[in-house]
Amino acid sequence: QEAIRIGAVLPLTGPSATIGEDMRRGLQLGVERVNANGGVMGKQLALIVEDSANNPTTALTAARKLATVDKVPVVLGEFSSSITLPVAQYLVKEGVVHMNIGSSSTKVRDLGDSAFNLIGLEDAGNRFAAQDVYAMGLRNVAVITPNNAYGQGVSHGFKEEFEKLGGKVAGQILYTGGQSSYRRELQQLARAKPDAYLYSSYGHEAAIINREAKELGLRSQPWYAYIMSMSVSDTPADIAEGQVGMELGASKGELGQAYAQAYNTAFKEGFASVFNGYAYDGVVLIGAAMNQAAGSSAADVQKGLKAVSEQGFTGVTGPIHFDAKGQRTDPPYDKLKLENGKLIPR
Amino acid sequence: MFDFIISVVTIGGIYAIMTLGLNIQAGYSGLLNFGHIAFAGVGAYAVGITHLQGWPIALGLPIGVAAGVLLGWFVARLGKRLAADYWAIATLAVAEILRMIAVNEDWLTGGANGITMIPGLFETLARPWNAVAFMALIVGVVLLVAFFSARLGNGRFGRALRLMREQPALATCLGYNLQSLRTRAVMSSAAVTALAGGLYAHYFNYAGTEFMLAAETFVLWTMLMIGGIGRTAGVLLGVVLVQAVYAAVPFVKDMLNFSSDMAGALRMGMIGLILLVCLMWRREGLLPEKLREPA
Amino acid sequence: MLQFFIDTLMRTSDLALVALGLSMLYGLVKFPNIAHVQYAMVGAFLAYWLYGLGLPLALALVVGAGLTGLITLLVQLLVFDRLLQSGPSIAMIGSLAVSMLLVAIVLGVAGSFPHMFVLPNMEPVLIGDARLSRAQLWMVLTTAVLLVVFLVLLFYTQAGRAMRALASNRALADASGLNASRITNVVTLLSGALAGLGGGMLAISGGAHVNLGHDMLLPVFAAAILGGLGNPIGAVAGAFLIALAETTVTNINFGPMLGESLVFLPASYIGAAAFLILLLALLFKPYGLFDKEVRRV
Amino acid sequence: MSTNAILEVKNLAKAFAANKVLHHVNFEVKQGEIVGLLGPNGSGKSTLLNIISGFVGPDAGEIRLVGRSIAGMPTYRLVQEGMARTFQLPIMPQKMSVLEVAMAAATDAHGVFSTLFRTARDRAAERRALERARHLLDELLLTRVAHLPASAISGGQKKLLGIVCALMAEPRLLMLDEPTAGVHPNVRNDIVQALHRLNASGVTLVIVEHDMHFIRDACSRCIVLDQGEIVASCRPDELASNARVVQAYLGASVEVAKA
Amino acid sequence: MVQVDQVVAGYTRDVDILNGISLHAASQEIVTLLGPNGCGKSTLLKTIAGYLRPRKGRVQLAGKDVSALAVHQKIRHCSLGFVPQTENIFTALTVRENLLIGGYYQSSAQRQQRIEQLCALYPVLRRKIDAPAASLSGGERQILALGRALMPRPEILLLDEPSAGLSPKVLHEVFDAIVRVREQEGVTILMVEQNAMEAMRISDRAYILSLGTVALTGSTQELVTDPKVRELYMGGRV
Ligand SMILES: Nc1ncnc2c1ncn2[C@@H]1O[C@H](COP(=O)(O)OP(=O)(O)OP(=O)(O)O)[C@@H](O)[C@H]1O
Ligand SMILES: Nc1ncnc2c1ncn2[C@@H]1O[C@H](COP(=O)(O)OP(=O)(O)OP(=O)(O)O)[C@@H](O)[C@H]1O
Ligand SMILES: [Mg+2]
Ligand SMILES: [Mg+2]
Repeated sequence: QEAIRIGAVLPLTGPSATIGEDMRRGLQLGVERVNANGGVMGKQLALIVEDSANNPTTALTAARKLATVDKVPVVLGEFSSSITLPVAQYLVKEGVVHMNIGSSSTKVRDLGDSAFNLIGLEDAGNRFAAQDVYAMGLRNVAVITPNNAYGQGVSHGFKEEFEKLGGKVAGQILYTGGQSSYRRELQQLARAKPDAYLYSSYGHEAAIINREAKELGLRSQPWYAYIMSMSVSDTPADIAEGQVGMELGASKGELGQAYAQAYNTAFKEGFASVFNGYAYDGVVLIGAAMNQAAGSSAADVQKGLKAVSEQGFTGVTGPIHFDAKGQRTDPPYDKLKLENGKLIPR
Repeated sequence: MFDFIISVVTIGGIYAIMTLGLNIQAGYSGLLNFGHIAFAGVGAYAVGITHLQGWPIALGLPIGVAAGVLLGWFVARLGKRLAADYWAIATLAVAEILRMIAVNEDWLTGGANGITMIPGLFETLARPWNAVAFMALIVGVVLLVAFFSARLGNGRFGRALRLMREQPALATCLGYNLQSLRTRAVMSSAAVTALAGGLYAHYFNYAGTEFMLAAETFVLWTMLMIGGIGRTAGVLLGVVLVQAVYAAVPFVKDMLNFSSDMAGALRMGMIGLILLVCLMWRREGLLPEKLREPA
Repeated sequence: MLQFFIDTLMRTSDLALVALGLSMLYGLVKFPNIAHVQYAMVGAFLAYWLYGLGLPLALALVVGAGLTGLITLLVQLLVFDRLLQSGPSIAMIGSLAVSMLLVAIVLGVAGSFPHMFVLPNMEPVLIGDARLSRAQLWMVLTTAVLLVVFLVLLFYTQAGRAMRALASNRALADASGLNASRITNVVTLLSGALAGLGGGMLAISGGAHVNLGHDMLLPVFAAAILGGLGNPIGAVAGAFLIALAETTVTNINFGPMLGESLVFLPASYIGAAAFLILLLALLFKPYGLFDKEVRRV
Repeated sequence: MSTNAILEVKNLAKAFAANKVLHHVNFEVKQGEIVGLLGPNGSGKSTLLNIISGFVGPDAGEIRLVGRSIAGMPTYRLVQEGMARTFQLPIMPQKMSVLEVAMAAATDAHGVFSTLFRTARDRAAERRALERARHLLDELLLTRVAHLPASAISGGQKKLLGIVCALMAEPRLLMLDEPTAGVHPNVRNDIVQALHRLNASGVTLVIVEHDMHFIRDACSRCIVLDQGEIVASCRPDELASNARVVQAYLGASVEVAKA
Repeated sequence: MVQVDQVVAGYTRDVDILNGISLHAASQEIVTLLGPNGCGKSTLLKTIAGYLRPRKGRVQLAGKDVSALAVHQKIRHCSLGFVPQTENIFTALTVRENLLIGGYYQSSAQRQQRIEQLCALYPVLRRKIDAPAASLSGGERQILALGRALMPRPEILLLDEPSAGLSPKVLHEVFDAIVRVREQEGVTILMVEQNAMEAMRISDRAYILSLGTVALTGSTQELVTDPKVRELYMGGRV
């Protein structure tokens, strides 16, 4: 009995490999879940993951393979907007369904009919963070983010939203990833004498930033982590202790707890980011959509997704509903803080 | 499968054009350009910016080639007094600086997001035929470039370049203007490579900064060295092989049923291994440069 | 100002050991070994692993460096010796392949998640008004001591002289009775160990992760080139200049000049600054800043 | 100044750091002469050649080629003006055959477009170069090795190949740096013959040499350089009677010069 | 001291440059090799020194078969000195360092003393002692190369065209110094020369090679006085 195949393109090597691997785990758990529940129309669901190597050419070749050789009806992924966008563009042109589980560029919205999006895009995230920071009474904030599509989006967007509220962004730094130290960037920010810092960063880079911020004595001001689980994943707990932050809505509720449990048993460690939850939801949703439409073609998936969303679907990241453009309405965000070495809601 | 093969051939063809371009510098003239991808990047961004600015898209390629040639002129000037290794790093530096400009100046280049929705060529044709037409175009360009680059290498210009490559002092003393030779070699190579970059942008409907990473230049170098530097047939063979490996890796992974958490490691490892085996087995490349017999 | 200086020194020490080894080995084998930065990555993982086994941190670093040296030597004997017979560019591409293999192996064995050293929380040291961590202080000092040792070794001992002779003319070194391959092996071992140590020390603050090598490729090469390839001391000076340029870009306030309070060059151009310095330096000193070689026709 | 001087050197000076290699060097070479440039090791002969051929810049002084000042002119321009030279220590390319190196010495018509489209000009230049290269290689006994990589021929043969290259350019003024060091004595005679034939066809020659036999057979006049200055300018057979030349240069070999 | 028996050797697998060549040099003899360009003289020296392995035949030094030893082993253990024809100095080092490397296995006192001796023998070296070797003129290089090889007081010296590029006076001096070294230190010398006239003046015997074999051999006296030899092999002079 043939399995029904779906595809994913993820950064399994290169600078975003950590998150790529985290997403892959989510997908894997999702497939296991669907199959444990009886699969898709009585068949097993199978997942083909291709490496993008953080390179658009490789990613597009991988997407092409998935679309034209494996003939999968739906492809999930990438993480970097600069790769997700061309890949999704191609997939939509081929009529394959694309499911965004990692990129937050607002351009995701205009990809076309067969493009769906599960996560909150940067404009929503920025608005959420700006309101949260403002509500905490902070008015003069310095921002440090990586110099890529994501970081640029956060930095510019946050400033815009924050200033709309009447706050002031004292300094912005787009740091170049992969350096051995960010002391100099941090010190430049400190010269602006902000009353709080907002940062967003990937695992080990954030670890350096957090450690050095502490060494430089900058932690006497509040630190706000944007996409907190990603930002503190590799930082020793005693260093990040006391930070606050926001998060793309993470796994929550009973469903979420069960999922976190499953993740823990499968991989012997906690989440490395929130993205695995979206990846998991993506797969489960697709399984449901196929069952709903009773077919596994791209058109079926597209139809099924709409239908499932109409009926109301709850994933580990909360209730999922798509608007007419295939975008998740009211994508969830959480407010978190790090206390006693644990990320807890605040 | 058919579609996939067409796309592999097309991408391979684009890389072949760039590698043939690199061969004019590295193979014929012994100029170690580690920033070669910058020429392609300029070509791609020229097409992208033409699109962004709303200029007639047909202007993209010519603008790209012109900009590439200009960059080539500049880079060659830079090499006036630099020895080979040092020039190599200088070119790398130029490429990195250009990439950083592309990342940071989003008013011009779309920033780190890159430029999307660049129109393709032959989009009016029906579904498989537009891809076929594009492939035919690329294959045609590859053949043309290969033919001309072989001519260039075997002819009097190529001979001058090769003498410069091996014994610059002797070449000077025989009356060659090394600076002019170098400039012309780099500019020809830049023109070809920028063209390939422009075609890339049209093909992928996209121009972005990841494409300009130093790693891409190393891919070109790999193709060049595996096949046989300095020899057109060798270069083409190298491109075919490397492209075949790149295209095959996902299938091998599926075939051997590797779990997907090893997919990334496997991809890198396999390419590295194949490259290494090739180099160890045929050290001069598969088709090494021969002594040329003047006809 | 003191902080500025310390920041510069710290970035220097991040790059210096790896660049030193790279440049030293280049002198003998005459090809830029791209895999060299990956040895640093391997060193970082070995140190992490040994530390995890319960070795004291310093010992873990040293043993890790030694093991890295051995691996480097092994690769040199198995791969590069053979590739070098057909010229430096082949060897360079070969080093790219080795680099990919090393990354793939580490990725396969250790995965892509960074491995952070679990260290007791150390209070920063205050030097004047400048702050740095104890680990970093040790790192800077270790680097400095090693540099002095190598300086003496290279320029004031018969062994260092033999090394330079070998670099200059291998066949003639043979004709002077030097055992070229043994000297090369020793140097390879040393340069690998230096890279391993450099990587291990980096990992203390940033963790051991697969991209550690790749991330330092460009700055390390820029440093080695800036100082003149094959000139190990130059490489260190090159690292210092790169660090200086980067620190300047991020930390010089142009505000007072422009009549505003705070105006900085955009930090996103920090890498570009290093490369710009490199370009300028090469334009005026085409063979690196510390080139003393006489070239005549 | 005589009107038929092809090369005039006036007050030339050059120092490497503290080492004053040349100072106040004055001499001229007339059209059609074969001048030997002699001097002890390290007296600056090669440096002088390097300066005249544009590889090294002088510190002071003037150089005129056929009456035109050429100070600061790059080497390739000088070659266009009809000057050619060889190197004392020839190093030859690996991936080019001897014949190809010889052909590369013909520098006309090497443009990108001319090569790309194989114009008539390109083809004609190629034919001419091939004929001439074959002829010259034959003349200097290199035909047997014409198809070997140029780096794989013996030391002496490289020297000869260097001369072939210089001749390919059909120069007006040819400067040879120790053309016969390491060349077999029999071939030396062939070289002398070839140089005389060349001279008869109007080429002026400047030859740096230490072989007194060769000097005597080949040169019409000798200039002797010592401690950065010209210390003698005379016919070869007069050298042995010049005390300064004997003391600085010939030493116990004075007999040879006399013979 | 040096004994070469039926040696066949070459650079590439398919071409033999030496075709079964045999020759010898007795202790403290000066033997000169003559022959046209490209006949294999340098190749022979390189084979004796160990850069090339004989494909057939063997090489003996001081009675020991050393065909299989590597260059550095021969230099060190067989008391051999070798001056190649080209690239015979370390251009990246100074003159003094070149000499120091020559005496790599000596004690530092021995090295100092030997450098003093050599500087006395060749005054150019003293004048240029701290100059970078790359700056030396052709003739100066030749002398430095010789000095480097003489540093460890070798018993057997292989010289490839030691006189190339030397001015007549220095050439005389160098050759005299070679003779003196032989007399004072008892060195056996095998040298390749194109300057047949000068070489014959100081050597005891000579071999004339042709296409990788010995075409003619004899004492210097015999060869120099034979008009046919002079015509064919020495440019009709001497
Ligand atoms: N680039 C340089 N840097 C420093 N010194 C130099 C340089 N070139 C030449 N010299 C010095 O200048 C002097 C003259 O050198 P040159 O090569 O002109 O001598 P030469 O007359 O050709 O000698 P030979 O007959 O031995 O070849 C030498 O002492 C040499 O050391
Ligand atoms: N590195 C090499 N690789 C291949 N062939 C070589 C190499 N060196 C020399 N040969 C070949 O070996 C032959 C003999 O060369 P060798 O150098 O022994 O000549 P030689 O007798 O020393 O001549 P000369 O007097 O000109 O120095 C040459 O004809 C050349 O073709
Ligand atoms: Mg000279
Ligand atoms: Mg020889």
